[in-house]
Amino acid sequence: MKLVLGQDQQELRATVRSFLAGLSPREGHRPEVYARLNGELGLSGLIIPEEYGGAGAGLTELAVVLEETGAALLPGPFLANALAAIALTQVPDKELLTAVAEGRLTATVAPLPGGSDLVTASRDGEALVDGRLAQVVNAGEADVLLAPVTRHDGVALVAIDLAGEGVTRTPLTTLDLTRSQAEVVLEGARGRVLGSPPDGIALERAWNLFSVALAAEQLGVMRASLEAIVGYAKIRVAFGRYIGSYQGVKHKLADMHCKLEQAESIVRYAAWAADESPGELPEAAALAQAYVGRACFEVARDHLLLHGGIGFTWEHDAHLYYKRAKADEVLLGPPRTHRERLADLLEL
Amino acid sequence: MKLVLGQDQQELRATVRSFLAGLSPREGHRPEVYARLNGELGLSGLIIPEEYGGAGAGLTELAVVLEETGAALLPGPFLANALAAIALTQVPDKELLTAVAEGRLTATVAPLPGGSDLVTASRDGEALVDGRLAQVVNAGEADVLLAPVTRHDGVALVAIDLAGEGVTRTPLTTLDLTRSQAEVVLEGARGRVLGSPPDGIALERAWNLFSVALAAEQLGVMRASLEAIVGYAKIRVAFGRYIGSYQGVKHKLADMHCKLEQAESIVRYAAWAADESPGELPEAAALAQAYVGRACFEVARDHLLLHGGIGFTWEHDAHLYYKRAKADEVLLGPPRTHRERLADLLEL
Amino acid sequence: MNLDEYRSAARVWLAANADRTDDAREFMARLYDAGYSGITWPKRWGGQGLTQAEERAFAAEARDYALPTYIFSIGLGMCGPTLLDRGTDAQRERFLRPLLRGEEVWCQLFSEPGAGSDVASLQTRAVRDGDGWVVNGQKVWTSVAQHADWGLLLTRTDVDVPKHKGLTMFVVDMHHPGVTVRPLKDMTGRSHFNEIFFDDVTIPDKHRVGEVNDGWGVAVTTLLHERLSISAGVGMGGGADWLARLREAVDTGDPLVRDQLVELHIRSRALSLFNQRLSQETRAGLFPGARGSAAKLLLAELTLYTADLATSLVGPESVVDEELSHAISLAPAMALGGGTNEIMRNIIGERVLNLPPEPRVDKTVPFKDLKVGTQQ
Amino acid sequence: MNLDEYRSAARVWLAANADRTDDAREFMARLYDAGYSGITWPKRWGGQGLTQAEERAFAAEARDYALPTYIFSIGLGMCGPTLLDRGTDAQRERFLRPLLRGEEVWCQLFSEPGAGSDVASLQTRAVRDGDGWVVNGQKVWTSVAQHADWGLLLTRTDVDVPKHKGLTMFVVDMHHPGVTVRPLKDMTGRSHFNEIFFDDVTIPDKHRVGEVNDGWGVAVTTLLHERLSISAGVGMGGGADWLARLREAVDTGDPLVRDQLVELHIRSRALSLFNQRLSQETRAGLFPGARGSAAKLLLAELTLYTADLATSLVGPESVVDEELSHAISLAPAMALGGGTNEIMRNIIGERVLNLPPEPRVDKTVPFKDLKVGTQQ
Repeated sequence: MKLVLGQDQQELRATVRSFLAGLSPREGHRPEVYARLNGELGLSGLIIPEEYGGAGAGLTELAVVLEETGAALLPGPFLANALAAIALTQVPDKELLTAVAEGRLTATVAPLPGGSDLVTASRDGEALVDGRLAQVVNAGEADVLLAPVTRHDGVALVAIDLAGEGVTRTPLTTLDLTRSQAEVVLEGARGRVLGSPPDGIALERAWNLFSVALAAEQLGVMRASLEAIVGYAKIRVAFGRYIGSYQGVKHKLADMHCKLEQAESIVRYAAWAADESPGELPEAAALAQAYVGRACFEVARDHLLLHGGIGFTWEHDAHLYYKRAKADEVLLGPPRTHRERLADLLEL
Repeated sequence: MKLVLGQDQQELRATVRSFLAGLSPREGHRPEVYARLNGELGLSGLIIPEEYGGAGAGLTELAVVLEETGAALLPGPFLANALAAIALTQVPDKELLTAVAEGRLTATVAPLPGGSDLVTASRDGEALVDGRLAQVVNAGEADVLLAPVTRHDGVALVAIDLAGEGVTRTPLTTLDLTRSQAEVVLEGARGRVLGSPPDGIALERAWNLFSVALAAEQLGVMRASLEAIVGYAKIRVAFGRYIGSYQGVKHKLADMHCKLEQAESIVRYAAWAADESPGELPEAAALAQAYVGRACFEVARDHLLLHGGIGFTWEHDAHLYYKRAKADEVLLGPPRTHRERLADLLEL
Repeated sequence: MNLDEYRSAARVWLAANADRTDDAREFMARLYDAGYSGITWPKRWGGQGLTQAEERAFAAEARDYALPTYIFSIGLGMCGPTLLDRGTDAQRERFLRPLLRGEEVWCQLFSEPGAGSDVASLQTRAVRDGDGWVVNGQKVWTSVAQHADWGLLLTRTDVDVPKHKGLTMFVVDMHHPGVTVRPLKDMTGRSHFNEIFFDDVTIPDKHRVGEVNDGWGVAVTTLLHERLSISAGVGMGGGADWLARLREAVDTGDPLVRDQLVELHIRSRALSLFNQRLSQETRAGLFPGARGSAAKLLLAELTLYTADLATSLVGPESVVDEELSHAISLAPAMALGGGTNEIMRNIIGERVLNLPPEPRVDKTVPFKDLKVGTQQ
Repeated sequence: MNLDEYRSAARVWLAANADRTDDAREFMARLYDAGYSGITWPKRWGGQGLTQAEERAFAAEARDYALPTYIFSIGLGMCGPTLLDRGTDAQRERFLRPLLRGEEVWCQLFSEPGAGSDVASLQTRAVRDGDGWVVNGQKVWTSVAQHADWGLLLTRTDVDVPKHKGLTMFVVDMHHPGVTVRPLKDMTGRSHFNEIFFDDVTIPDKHRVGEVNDGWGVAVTTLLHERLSISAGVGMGGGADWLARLREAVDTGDPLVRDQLVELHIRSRALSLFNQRLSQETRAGLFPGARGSAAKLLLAELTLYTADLATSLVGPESVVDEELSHAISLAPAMALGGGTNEIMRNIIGERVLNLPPEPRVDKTVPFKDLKVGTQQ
């Protein structure tokens, strides 16, 4: 088991961190930023196998990157596109993988196991899909949607051109101001069946990898929140003393640090399991969402509260982290579902 | 609804408090103390109707007294005898009520709804009882045991002479050093059936009243724990300052105070419901155990921890409160059972 | 008229008048004419000269109505009482009756970006200029400032003495051209408060409240009244409402969901019974004092807990549900406004449990040498 | 011999020797003869002169055995290293080899009833008397004192200077007639520690460790070694064991019980993975430093949580179950020993997060004028 980053991973982190340093989460999706992220840094192809033009890296590297994009609250479809790349890697599709790796195309995903009422009557690779997806992350910005669709032989992953006919995207007002969602209604929308359905096992593995990827982003949100409030506690004065000198603040920050240490350990472990120990992945993935999702929200909440009144203002970034933490906590379902999955895996 | 003590109740509290002030929880059961408690103060007959020689007071008054005996960790069968008086009042039995009211006889109870495997074949008032009770509070010190017994027409409350034939009492080593328990094995033990069985409704009401009575004791344990540690925080110095001046201690004590305020409010409410609003009693009783049981343990635990090393020593009383709080928390069943009962009552 | 008669009369009046208008000023004028404005204030200044008993009786009757008196709440709850306690007769004569009649709206100007929990470290300066004063600085977290005619303004008038000893209180004309009111957008995306900028605002000395450099003493009076208004408002905790809403929205057949709803019920009942006990004590003449801070702290925690629980139970849909999104965004407000949770715990620790205070580094240093606000 | 060979040799030796005896002194002698005592200590003083790598390799192999070396752990982990760092050559010559060979047992004498978290406020006095010193006072929380031949003793030698500046460290003969060792019964009903009383105990000056009044500097060395020993021992958290035991004892068909067990699993996995990460970092040469305090704090909380959960799940039977009753009685130990949770949070806040310290009132006042211990 490997819980410590290697030299290459640390360099990757430094590169991404320095690239993101100048960006503000308030700027919305900036395609030119993504062009450089995908081009210079090659991040859209990070985990795509080399045969499809990617870098062939693992979840460990993706986790390093998502921790940084999470810490920066990078707006736009970065996570969605990464999840799509994960899904595509499970049911390899050369055309789409190559396009995503080269940054020519941005994809997003609908929730995989269940959660979708999409149906198709077709039996071959092409499919006309009907149904409604109430919430799809970054559907407004993505080119292609990957969604599980029910057909005669079970659930298949289908790629749907979001700009195509029969697709209606309606932007939603979301809590998280840095990540958009849209309703997607499909009425005979043209799609392409990926892999060799039924692909229950591949989709199950994809779901577990989503859990790890999201936990990595949450780790970044936690870390940035804690760093922000620790920094503030060193410069903000009340009653003639820096607020960080009061145990009321200091001890809470210490507890937040403890959560961060444990969250990082779990994320490193889950990413290692994804790359090196597939048998441990399901339990590690459920653990990651069960622990890190909650810890991230608690840290982001307390970081906002400890800022005092200024943390409640629109202009301060604290609420962006708080809202992202809540949105992330429920992104893959109500938190109890991860705990239930873990209980099942432990055969409790 | 009445949540504030009246003049008489405050006087009762002051009397009991001053009586208990000189006692130590380490002295074990002292019959001469009980003789005065039951004689001068008339506490054994407090809630027994006047027609049986009692004072005819309500749960509100009993709660005031139990809060004080809890705060003092009074050893011996005080709570057990009070619960027995509650049970006897539900299925009135002149002989026993009069004897308890006069302090001539000490009774205890076995858990009422279910929990007992006792059986009898008899159909009239006299019964020969067989079975085993794994844990009976103060069975070693009591004269009579009240226990639910299964017979042809359902469950009946039976009074068994603990000194009689066919009764074997084996003392148990208990966590709570101030309240004994014993195993009771009955082999053809002679008992007397009380009330007019089946008495499901009366026993259900008794159980609810037990919950309120126990919560009152827990309130006393909480209050005494908090007072002890607040007092210590004002005289103990670390790094040149009283420890109560540190927010790490002060803020925890403030949170403990908040729990105490809420616990007292709930106990007053539940006692009022017992006396004045029987329809609200079941929910109030479940609420009392669900909230106060947990709060009491948390406060007793934190009071011990905040004492530092001295709180870990045998000589200091902190562990007596901590252990009583834990024993009380599980006395009427695992804590989740109170929450489940509450959920049922709320029709959730 | 005994209390029951008073209550009956109030009930009748409210039934006939409470829903007749949305216009706040018009309604206040009618309230004043009917004798329900300033119930406990002295008759000399436009009040009714009655007791707390009548005031509570009227409030109890009014609870069923949404009276449009919000914009006057700061004036009636804090500024007016401060003038009653510490103003000059000329000030009382000038200001109190128009306030009671709904002719003039007041706001309170204490907090600053660098002085929140620690209000006394404020930096807005008032400098003597002939017979008057000139004010420069910035205030924040000011309710109803956009409607206000007058503000109760706490300023620094001496930086060479410790922070509490160099403050002076004024009444400021909110229509002065040097006063700029800017809505402050909060994390819900709405503007419940304002920022106020003072740019060479002049104030005549007759509008000074209390002695020069005794502003902290005056402010303590105001803050005491503020605390009373807040603890009177506490008790409306939303726990019970959310329980009702959630039991419809989620699957109570799931035992874990059911247990979470029980927990919400337990916490909200615990607090509401505590609030009811405090009310009963108050009615019995036992003033809760700092114990009210426990109710405020618990409400702040319950509010955060409830919004968090509701969104967690509902899951992904909660982030696109307007009501739930607003609830989770608003949830921190109670923990930050009217004293943070940390300040509440200090108050409970020091004033209820009588624990020793922290060593204070800021009570003796001249203000100009003291660290304040945000700095390296 | 490379590390793998070293490890193999250790494995072979342990397999042959580890279970051969319960006698601690005899076993230590054999350990010494085999070259596994004082692995990193200099050869000159009886050690093996090897590196941390060998020591960790041996410890890893030894983990599977219950070696009877407990009574030497204070000497080997704290007292010996302190003499290595700060003792005189004569002291090293006299004391280290007998310690490594298991001929002499050591204890550490710092804490007092009035000086726990704040060790430097201790009151045991050492007064000069000719060429030696006379000691009076009381120590507490002393492990293995009943077996000890020598103690590392921190005393006050000057009350006219601030508390950290008037301390001196000695080696005291535990067989001196003025030394009384009394077992301290703790809340579990057992005696894991002792109280030690000093009644005119004489110590020759050659047994002074470090300079007069530089005892705090020496103690810091000792405490650093203590912290290393504790964090090395952390990681054995009982969460996983309890999960296995509880899943047999309770009804996992009840969804609420099941969810509680999942929570226990989550917490115990979170901590054990954190501990493993710290170990990997250490092996990679990244010394965790004060971050180890987070692991200690989390273990203290997990221990309390686990015992509480187990008793709550089992219900009434837990109070007459010996194992559960002992667990709930022992649970506070980890939160109190080796630094309370509050001290851990201070360390994390100040040394990991670099937050500013509290204002200190006790660093400049002469000890005799300082409040210490318990007083009105």
